[in-house]
Formats: sequence, C-alpha cells, structure tokens
Amino acid sequence: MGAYFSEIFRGLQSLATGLGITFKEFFKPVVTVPYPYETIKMSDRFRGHIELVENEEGKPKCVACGMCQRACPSGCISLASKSVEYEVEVKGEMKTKKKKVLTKYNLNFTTCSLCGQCVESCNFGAITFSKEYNLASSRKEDFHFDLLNRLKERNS
Amino acid sequence: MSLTILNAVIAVVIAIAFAALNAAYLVWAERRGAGRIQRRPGPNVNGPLGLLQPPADGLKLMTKQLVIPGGADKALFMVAPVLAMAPAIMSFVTIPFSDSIVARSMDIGVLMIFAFASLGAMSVLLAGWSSRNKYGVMASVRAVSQNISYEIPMLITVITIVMMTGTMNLKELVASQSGGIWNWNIVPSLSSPLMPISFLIFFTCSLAETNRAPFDLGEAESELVAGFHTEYGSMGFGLFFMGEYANIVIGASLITILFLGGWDCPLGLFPGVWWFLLKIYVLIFSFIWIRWTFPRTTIYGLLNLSWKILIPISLFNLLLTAGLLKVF
Amino acid sequence: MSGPIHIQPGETFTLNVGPQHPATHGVLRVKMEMDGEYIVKAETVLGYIHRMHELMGENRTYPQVLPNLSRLDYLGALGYTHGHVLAVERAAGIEVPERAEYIRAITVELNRVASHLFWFGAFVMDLGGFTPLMYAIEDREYILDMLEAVTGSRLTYCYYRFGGLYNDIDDEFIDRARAFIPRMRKSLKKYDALVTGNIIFRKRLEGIGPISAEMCRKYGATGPVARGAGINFDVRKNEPYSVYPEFDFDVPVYDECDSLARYKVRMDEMEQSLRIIEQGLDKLPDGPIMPKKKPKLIKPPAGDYYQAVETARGSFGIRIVSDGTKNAYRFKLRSPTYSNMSLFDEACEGMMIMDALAMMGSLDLVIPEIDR
Amino acid sequence: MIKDTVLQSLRELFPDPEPVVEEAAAESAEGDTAEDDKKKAAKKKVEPRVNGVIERDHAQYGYDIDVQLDPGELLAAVMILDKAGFFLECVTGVDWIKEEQLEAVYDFSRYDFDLCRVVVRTRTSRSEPKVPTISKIYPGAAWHERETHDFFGIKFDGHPHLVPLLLPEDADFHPLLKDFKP
Repeated sequence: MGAYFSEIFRGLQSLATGLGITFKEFFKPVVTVPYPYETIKMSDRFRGHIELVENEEGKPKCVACGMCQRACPSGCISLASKSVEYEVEVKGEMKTKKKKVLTKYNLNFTTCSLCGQCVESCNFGAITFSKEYNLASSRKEDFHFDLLNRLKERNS
Repeated sequence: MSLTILNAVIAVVIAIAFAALNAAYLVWAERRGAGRIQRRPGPNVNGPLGLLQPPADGLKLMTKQLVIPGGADKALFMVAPVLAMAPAIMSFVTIPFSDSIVARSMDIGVLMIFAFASLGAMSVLLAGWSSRNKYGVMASVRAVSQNISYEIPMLITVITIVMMTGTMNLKELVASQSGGIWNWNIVPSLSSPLMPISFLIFFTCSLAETNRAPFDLGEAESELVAGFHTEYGSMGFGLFFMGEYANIVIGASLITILFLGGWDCPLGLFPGVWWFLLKIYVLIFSFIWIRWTFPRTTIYGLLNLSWKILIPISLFNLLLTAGLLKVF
Repeated sequence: MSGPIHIQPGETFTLNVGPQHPATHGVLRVKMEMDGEYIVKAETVLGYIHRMHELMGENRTYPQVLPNLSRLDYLGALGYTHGHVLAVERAAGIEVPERAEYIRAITVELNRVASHLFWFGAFVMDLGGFTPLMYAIEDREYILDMLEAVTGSRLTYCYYRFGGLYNDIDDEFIDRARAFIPRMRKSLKKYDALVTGNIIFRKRLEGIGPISAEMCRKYGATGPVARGAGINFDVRKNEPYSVYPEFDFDVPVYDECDSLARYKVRMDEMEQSLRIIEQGLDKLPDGPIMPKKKPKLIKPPAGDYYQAVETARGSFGIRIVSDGTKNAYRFKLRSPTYSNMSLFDEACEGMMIMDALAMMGSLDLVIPEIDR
Repeated sequence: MIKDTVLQSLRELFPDPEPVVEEAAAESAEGDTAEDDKKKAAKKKVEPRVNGVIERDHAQYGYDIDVQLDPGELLAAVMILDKAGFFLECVTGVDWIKEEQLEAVYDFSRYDFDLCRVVVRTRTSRSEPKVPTISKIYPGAAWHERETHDFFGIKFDGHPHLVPLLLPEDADFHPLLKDFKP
C-alpha cells in the first residue's frame, strides 16, 4: 500500500519537474535564425562547390593539367584546353613557346560530393571553394556550372 | 414564441462562432506555445505574430481534394469528421459563460455534455474503421477502450460534486461556488477533504477524453502514422482538428465550472465572463504545456492508470464524501 | 507484457511498417504479422537505399573512397572515416603524427556526442515527446558549427587523410570546445530531469524489449546494445587503437538488458566522451598534422587487413583485401547497425507494436549505414 | 590465453597435410572437360593458398588467427569458436577470379578483454559456389549470408531464407563478382 502511494507521488513529482523545465524554457529567447530573412555567415573553411581562381590579369590561374579531373571520385569535372603560342624574351631573343589555355571548365554539381579532393590535388591553387549554399532549382541543368563563365561574370 | 426561436438561433450561431473561432485560434496558440517551449518562434510569417495563419490553413485545407480511399465505407467515412465537430459545438449550447451569457440553461447540463462527449469516441471509431486502414482500425480500437475507461473516473468525480451541490444544472453549480476562492469546489472543505485530488483526476481524465498528449494513443504519430485520421485529407482532417480543439475548450470549461467557480472572481469581486475566459485559457495553456513536455503513454499504461489508480481513488473519494456529507 | 495466448489461423493480419513510417527513421520496412496489437512474426526488409559502397571502394583509388565513408552514417560520420583511414594506414604502413591522432580523437568524440544527442531526441520523439528533440538539436548545432569551422562541412565530413588531417584546428576551435563541455554537462542534467526521471518515460522502457547477452553474441550486436545487456565491450578499450589508451574514461555498462539500459548507456557515454575531449584538449601536442614523407600513391602490399573502431553505434569493421594496386581488391564494410538490427526480428516477437517500435528506437538505427 | 587454446583446437582440424592434397586432387578431377583447360592454365599461374591455420600479427593485419579450410570443415570450426564464446562480426566474400574460386570469409571476435580476432576462410569453386550455412549456430549469420549471396552468388546450404536482402527481390546479378558488368 505504501509503495503504491509513494509511486504515485514520485511519478507526480517527476512530471512536475518536467513541467518546470519546459516552463523555464518558455521564457527564454528563441535560438533559431529566421532563415530567408536572415542568414548566417559561412565559416572560412566552408566547402561549397568549386570556383576558378583568377590571377592578376583576371585570367584563370588554371594551367589545364587535369589533376583535379583525375582526382575527382565522381568524375564531375570536365575541362578542355587548347595550345596557344606566345612569345617570350629569353636572353634578348624572342622565342615562341606553347602554353595550354583553358577553354572549358565544367562542373557537374549534381554528382559532386563536396569532398575537396580536386582543390587538394591542384598544385597551382587554381581552384577554391565558393561559399554558396543557397543553391536550389527544379531543373537539373542549373547545376551544370560553366566555371569559366562564372569567372567572367564575377569580373564584369 | 417567435422571439424565443430567434433567441435560440442567435445563441446557437454565437456558440458555433465561438467554437469555430476558438478551434482555429487554439491551433495558432498551440503552435506558438510549442514554438516558445522549444526555443523557436512558431508560425510568424502570415500577418502580425502569424495571426493570419489559421485562416490561411483553413483556406488551404478547403481547396484540397478529399480523397476517399478505395474500399472505404463512403458514407461513414464522410460522416465521421462531422461527428467529431458537431457534438463539440452542441455542448457549447449548455455552457454558461457568465450569469447571463448562456445559450440554453438546462437542468441536466452535465449529463448532456457527457452524452455528447461519448459521441466523440464514436467518430473516432467510425473514422478508423471506415477508412479501411490497418493503422486506423488499431487506433480507433485503442481510442474507444481509452474513452470508456476514462469516462468512469470522470463520472464518479462528477457524481461527487453533484452530491455536494445537489444540482446538475451548470449555472447552479457555479452559483453554489460563488463568493471567492474559498467557496470553490477545488478547495478542500470539511465534508470533501480530497477535492484537490479529485481535481487532478478530472484534469487527467479530460486530457484522456480529448485524446491529448500524453494520452494521444488514437493518433500516436510515431507508431500508427496518424492513427484514425491517417486516410483523411483536406477539410475532413480539418474538421477532426477543429473538433479536437473544440473539445479542449469544452473540457476546460467543464473543469472551470465544476472546480474553479466558473465566472466567479477569486476574491469574490466583480464576477463576470472575463474571469471565465481567463480560467479556461489558463487551463488550455496547461494542456498545451503538458502536451509539449511529456512522452506518450502506452495503451496498457493508460488502462493501468485508469483502472488501478484513478478509479479506486475516485471511488474512495465518493464514499468518503458521501459519508462526510451525512456527518456535517 | 505477455504475448498473445491463442492465435487462430487466419486471425492475424500483415502490417507493413515502412518503408515510409515515422518510426523507422528512413526507409526501413518491417513486415509484421500482427495479432491485434501483438506482433506474431516480423521480417525486416532492407535495401531501399542500398548504394553498393563496397563496389565503389573497389572501383576507386584509396583517396577517392574517402568521401564515401561519411555517407554511410550521416550522424556519426567521423567515426566511420576514422575507421577507413586507420585501415588504410595499417595496410600501407603509414605513420600518423601524434597531433593528428589527438585531433582525430577529439573530433570523433565530438561527433559521437552529436550523434547520441540526435538519437536521444529522435528516440524520445518515437515515444511521443517532441520537445527534447529540439533541445538536443540546439546542443548538436553547437557541435556541428564547431566541426564545420574546422572540416568545412556539417554532416558528411571528409576531414581525415591517410596519414593525417585535411587541415589543422585553430585556437577558436579549442576555445569553443572548452566552452562546450560545461554547457553540455548542464544540458545533460536538464535531459536527466526532463526525460530520464519522467515516470511516463520510465514506464515505457523499464523491462521492455529485452535483449540478452547471449542473443547479442549470437547476432554479433555491439555498441550500446551490447553494453545495455551487461557486456563490457568497447573497441576503444578491448582493442585499443589511435590514442585512446592515453585517455582515462569508463565504459558504461548496464545489466538490465531492456530499452532503458540502452538509453542509459548512451546518456552516460556522452559524459565519457566529454571527458575524452577534455583530456584531449589538455594533452594536445604541437607538431605537424601530416607525416613528413607520405607515399604519393597509396598502394598497400598485397594482403588482407582488418580494422575495427568504435563508432557511435557500435563496432565498425573495415576489411581491405589489397592486391598491391592503387585500387582495393575487396572493400568490405562491417556496419554495426546491420548486426544490431538483425536481432530485431527475433526480439520483437510477442511484443506490442508500440513497445517494439520503442525497442527499435533504442537500437539507434541509421538506415544508410545498414543498407550501405 | 584464449588465443592458444583456440589455436590448438583449430589446428586439430588439420591432423596432417593430407587433406590439402586431397582437395587439390578433387578439384582437378572436377575440371576435366576440355573447356576448362584454359582456366586450369590460369589457375596454375596463381596457386591458391593452402588450407591451414596461420598466426598473424595483430598490429599489421588486424586479426590474430587466420584459418583456411574446406567448406565441409567449416561447421566444425565455427562450433569450436561458438563454444569458446566468440561472437560473429561479419560474413563476406572475396572473388578470386584468377584462381577460379570464391572465398567466404567469417570474422569472429570476443567481447572480453582477451583480444583474439579469428578469420575463417573457405574457398569454393566459382562455377558452383556452395558453402554450408552457419545460421543454425549463429542466427545472426543469416543476414550476412544473404548479403554475401546477393553480392557473390555463393549458395549457403541449408539457409532458411536465402532471398535477396540488400538487392531488389528479383535481382539475378551479383555485383561484386569481378566479371560483373552493370
């Protein structure tokens, strides 16, 4: 009999404790961010999709070596280049040299797993992570990024 | 004669409007309250403080298609949500909001409310069974056994009060408690020393009767998906939802009338409808508060609570009060 | 609760719990033969998000598999990537600098706390209490923010590298981690009062869903499920790896074998993880985070290598059969919940559906990790 | 030490090197047809491992005892481990396509602090892979064997419910075989 009542009493006590906790929380300020109206700043190391890095002339740093393409586990990077001849002065003489110039750098973001292997594999620091996270669309094609175009748009 | 009919019609319309408005805005209050308890704002986009959320929800629900599952019993499927809402509104007719604001004061007011409350279980049973969903059937069977076992302690408690006051008329019940907090039924007196416990029992039972957490076994969203209204969409679901909140208002009003002195002021001054409303909204807040604090009970835990704790104690209280009423 | 007494043939019905059901936390399906509310027989159906990570492991080079591991278990991803890098380091014989190992241990334990926190919330939500989930998520967000600042992603980390780490932690991380420990301890007290002590909660779990030690052994259950059955088994202690021998921590073990025991094990484990983080931050040595000489191309010598680690859900094993090339010949992932879930069919027989689902919640299921 | 006792009782399964020879003879008898000649030639290049018990360095391999035996002896070995209180960690397969063999791998471990991981392997022919089920001893093996059957097509004799677990119900392919083309 005593156990019966003490169990009821302890049960009620535990319920009251719970109610006390939620009552206290009721008066605390909210902790959420009203998302579309306010956004938080992404941390410096946040890994968004990749972006080409430009050199001082506003041209991509990329030398089209293709390391990123090979490192990518899901094969979402495709790039193309062409050879361009250019002249340099070596010991007072003009010489023509060949250089690869990036003509296409496409990222298929639909299959990218944001692992960052491409950025790590790049020996020239030519790609970096963007801080974009508000990517949303109902069309798949919107995530086939032409990174060269994006670079141009950024510069213009 | 025609004036009485007009009076009655106006009263009924006001009752319906009050029930519907309460149902709609209690959803908003519940969501805001839950939000605050969980450290988030709740609905706050539609209108100031999100106050336009209920009409928006209502519009959305009304524009949706009512899908009747194949193999369902069509007639019963359609009747069930109406049966959830109608008794709740009917009950409002007898509830006295103040000395003068009452649609129809009846001598058997308490009995009538309980009769309509039992119909609520009927709607749950019909909804679950007619929608031909296994989860729905399981939920409705649960809900019915729950309603039956919780009506017993509830009625025993009411009998205790009726014995003390000698009336079943809700208005007279309140009148017998007027004149300050010391006259209320919740306060123990010489002839009824266990009234606070009775109040707790009645409160628990009304939580269970209205299928509120922690006794929301009929819905049990983590086990039975959505319980008896799994197959309901559009306004069918909306009616269940509104019926639930209308029932909550009834439950809170009943507690106020039976235990908390109705429209009586705690100090015995300026009684009026505002006191009644204040009391029921405090009670409704506590319903919301409890819902967002506790986990759900099990079906056998629920029945154990009713048959092993609530019924014996309320019976004991009945006997004790009966005996003491003879003495004092 | 005792099971059904008389089952007449033809009086049972089949209930499909899942693949879309709130209690299955994903796309798990359990075909239940029901007698009213009682389960007569259950059969788990898997494979709704099977992605064949093992074949991907064979088709890709070792570094390319790195992001896959965090997709196994989205709640405690670092534990799984830790197992992977340790396995490859063991196979290829790569030395790891001490600082890197300490940071790994700290981040893994933080991730374990985050995982247990989310489990705690989801479990109480299984039982019908919604609010604790929100409190748990609030604390978990703190950890995720912290890990995001270091690793660059919130859930599917790709932070560990063979031989070390992707990048070093900074002072800000250390400060935040130090601030997190007292905050979490306070929260644990709150959870204890709000949930663990609650009579409704206890009534739902005490004595419900018994999983005995012998059953654990026969099914190969590990982690909190085994520890809730009185088995003192934790890979961190039984088969020490990384820098765990340096830490002073206890393995919580409860003998009750019921759902409440499994719950308590996880709640106590959070406290132990905090202790490890605390010690790790104190002992954190200076130095490089990558070895000085690291092979450019990872080609482990031919052989069969196995590595087990203790993740939030139990013993995660990874077997690498190498044939000396840059791709693994066989890449086997032994996921803990797979074994833990396999005993559900037997354990839930004769239980009521609500108790069975509470027990399922106490197994801490992450479906992508079962299906792989 | 549990390791020594288990090592000893497992070694008792191999009384002398004779069974190894028998197995090799039986296999060559099986592949008598002319079509198999090519495969036989391939087999000769890479000799499969001889059955037996090997002690491994835990630090290097991650396990202590490495047993390879015939499918027929599997149950005896598993029973020894069951009696010694091991738990089943997992079951998996390896496709040795060059040797025309499929290998079923069983990992066992212990709950106590007497660290000892045992790997039991058994090889079966690739054309008709058949291994007895251990789900009678370890019910937990049922799922692992179904998974291995999914991925490699190894038939587990006596398995109560050998239907695809992770793959679709109607799957008739085995993705982890080295000659699998999606």
